[in-house]
Amino acid sequence: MDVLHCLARFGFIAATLVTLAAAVMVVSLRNIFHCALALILVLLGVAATYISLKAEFFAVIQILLYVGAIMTLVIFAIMLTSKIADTTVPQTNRQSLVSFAILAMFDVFFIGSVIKTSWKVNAVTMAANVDAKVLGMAFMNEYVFPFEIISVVLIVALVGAIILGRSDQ
Amino acid sequence: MFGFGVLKGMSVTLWYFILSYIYPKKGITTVQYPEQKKEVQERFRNFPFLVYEGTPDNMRCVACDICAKECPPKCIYIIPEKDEQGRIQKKPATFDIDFAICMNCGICEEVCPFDAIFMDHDYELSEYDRLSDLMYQRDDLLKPLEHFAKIRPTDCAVIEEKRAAKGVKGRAQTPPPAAPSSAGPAQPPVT
Amino acid sequence: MEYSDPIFVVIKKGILHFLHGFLPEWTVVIISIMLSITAIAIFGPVTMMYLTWLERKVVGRMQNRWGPNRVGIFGLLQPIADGIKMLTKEDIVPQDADKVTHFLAPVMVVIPALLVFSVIPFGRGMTAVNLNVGLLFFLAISTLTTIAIFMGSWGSRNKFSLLGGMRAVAQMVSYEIPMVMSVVPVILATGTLSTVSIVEAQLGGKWFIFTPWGFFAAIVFFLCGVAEVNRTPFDLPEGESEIIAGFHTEYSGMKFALFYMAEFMSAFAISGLTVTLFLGGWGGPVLPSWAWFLLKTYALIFIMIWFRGTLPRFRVDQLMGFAWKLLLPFTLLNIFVAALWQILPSPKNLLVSGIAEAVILVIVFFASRKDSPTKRTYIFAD
Amino acid sequence: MSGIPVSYYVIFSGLLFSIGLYGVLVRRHVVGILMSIEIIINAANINLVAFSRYVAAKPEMGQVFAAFVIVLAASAAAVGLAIVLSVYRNRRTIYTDEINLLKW
Repeated sequence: MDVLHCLARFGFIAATLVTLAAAVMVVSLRNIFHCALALILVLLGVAATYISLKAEFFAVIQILLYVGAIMTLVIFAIMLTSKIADTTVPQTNRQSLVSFAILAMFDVFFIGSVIKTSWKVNAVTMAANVDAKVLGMAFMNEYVFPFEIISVVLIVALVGAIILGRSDQ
Repeated sequence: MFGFGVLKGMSVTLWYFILSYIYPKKGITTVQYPEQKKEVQERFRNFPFLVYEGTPDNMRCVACDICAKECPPKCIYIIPEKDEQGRIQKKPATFDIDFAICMNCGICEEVCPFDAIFMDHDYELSEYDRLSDLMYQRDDLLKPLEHFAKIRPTDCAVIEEKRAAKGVKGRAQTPPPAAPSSAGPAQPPVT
Repeated sequence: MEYSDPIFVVIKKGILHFLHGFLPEWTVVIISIMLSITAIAIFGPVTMMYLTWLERKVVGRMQNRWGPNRVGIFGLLQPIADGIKMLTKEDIVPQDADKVTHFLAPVMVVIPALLVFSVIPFGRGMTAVNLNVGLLFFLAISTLTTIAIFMGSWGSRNKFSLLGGMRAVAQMVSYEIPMVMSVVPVILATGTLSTVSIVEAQLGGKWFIFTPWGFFAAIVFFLCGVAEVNRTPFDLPEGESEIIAGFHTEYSGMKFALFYMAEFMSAFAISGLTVTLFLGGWGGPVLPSWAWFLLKTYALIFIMIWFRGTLPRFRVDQLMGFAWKLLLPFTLLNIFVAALWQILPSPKNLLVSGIAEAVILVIVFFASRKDSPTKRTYIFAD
Repeated sequence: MSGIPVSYYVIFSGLLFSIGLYGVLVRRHVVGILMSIEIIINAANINLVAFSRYVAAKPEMGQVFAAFVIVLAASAAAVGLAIVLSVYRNRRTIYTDEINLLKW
């Protein structure tokens, strides 16, 4: 079974690399529609990461909500707004070099500190099975108040979005 | 109302689906074309043909060029025959119809004063080359009078009766369904 | 009820047992996965090919025609002839098209259609992957089709394609919601998201379609499924009489065939999932389990084709109104009815939930009618 | 999965976060900025789920929070895109440096 573990690990690393490459494409491509497609790839890669963390339910929710709903919304908004395929318009402002340098420095320090830290791995949670039932119990018992709040927030946001997006009669 | 219209429509299609299995004669109305063919009606018209009586030499066409002039898409091309002295004979040497251009209007048949050109029933004329194969020459177009009598008996009887009444000599003397051996003399009609 | 393993499972087990004799364990695991994948990868396209044949046959019969009957006996080789024609056709890419997107879209549209087959229980023990979130997986993966269709429509650089793509996205997003909502009662009744467990909960004739909530939820789910795969009467994205061919206007040859394949495989998958959720899956007497599954699924596919042979296309406002004003409130209230069914004791719950269902149906129906657009008055047509 | 140490996930999410932050900083297109924000939110979510799996007291805690984050991201996207649409309708542009009405 060792080989299978190696394969799984290789698959995870490949998914990670693809996700990072797609993320770079999201921030660097000129055609905003291509950016949206790359973002879909990023979201699918993140879903793969969730699967490697044994959070299948969450991975599926990620695909259902992000790819199915939010990205559709984003693509609709892109379609409704502008000339998307016009590559002559510069898509970045003048801060690009500065921010790239700062963020690269941040990444170097961040990776260094993460590697140096020793993490205390909790063996109980490693083996625990978090399926839809456990999550549902958590939502309905311990976290029921934030759950209700968040649904109110969602409704408020949707009503606000409708009012904002409505064309003036 | 209440979606019952949908159910009604769906029951109709389901009924025809079942009918096509239990009683195909009524349930299926299509004709399996190359094997079965629908009878064409008598006044059906497709591309024209030239009539001869008896032998192919004995054609009714006198190369008067009226049909070529009247033809709306100008698909008929006629050169009259000439004898040794270069005098024009009352017979076409070349009679070409480009079936790629012909639009089956039947005007040539209408205007022909000699009842020499009629519309045919043959509709299976597809060819591989539209320039050469669909250009029908005089000899391709010639068909006996009996063919005309066979495909359009009513028209043929009326026309031949009229010709006989007008006293057109020669070619009209034989009744159409008769045998080709009793064809009239080979003299060209004087008109 | 006693079920023995279906023949396909026995064959697979035999192969694995044979290989286990001389191969290391990890290769056997990989080969086991590969066998399932291969089975699906063969089953999907073959299903698609014969669904095209079936559709043409059935619609032909409904329209007083024979349907294909030239190639082979009963026209059974017609799909192969079509395939050869598709493969040898010229592949046309518009000059201004977004080449990458245009190329990727047909590929992307087939992937989810094949992926969803992995969680459908074709028979006892014949599920490729028994995910414990199988149902959600199905719903999530089938939303990827939207993106692929939009990629194709945008990449074609054609206004009709774009219109078709926009219509497709709007329609799919709208029908996604009542679809998920109509599934919720089933999850409520079974307490699981795994398709295999849902089928096992319905064994012994306790099909959910025989309950008041299940009957209507099945209808809603099936209708939404038909809308999801863009078939008549919901085929606005490819409405031939309005926008040429919609999102696949600019596709020819094999790329077009891939779009077609995705549509038919999704149609099969949706029928299969309806069977799984409401019609007892592979459960049934006498016949082997996979035969029952295929029988029920093809019955639903026949209904889809029957729709196509009968119904005209929706208007856009009718389409959206149907989803948002009729189906969505009805499915939301249907969840309450299913909860009533769950908490009440057995003989009483049929009566109570049946009455509740009828009341809800009437209320929702009339409420949605009142808001429906007034009849058009034609100013110049009179 | 037991073979993958938690630092992999943390580094991955850190890189994803910095890429998203770069996008927020340099993008001119408003929808591009929104998409970069989505990347940042996803990076945070990976961290939540990974830590809840590896080091948290309860395994479902991080996933619950990640679900809340997804809902918030959805509302943010809805409101943000509605704002983008109304801004585009009024100003005919969606480039951030051209929307300078409130700038002095």
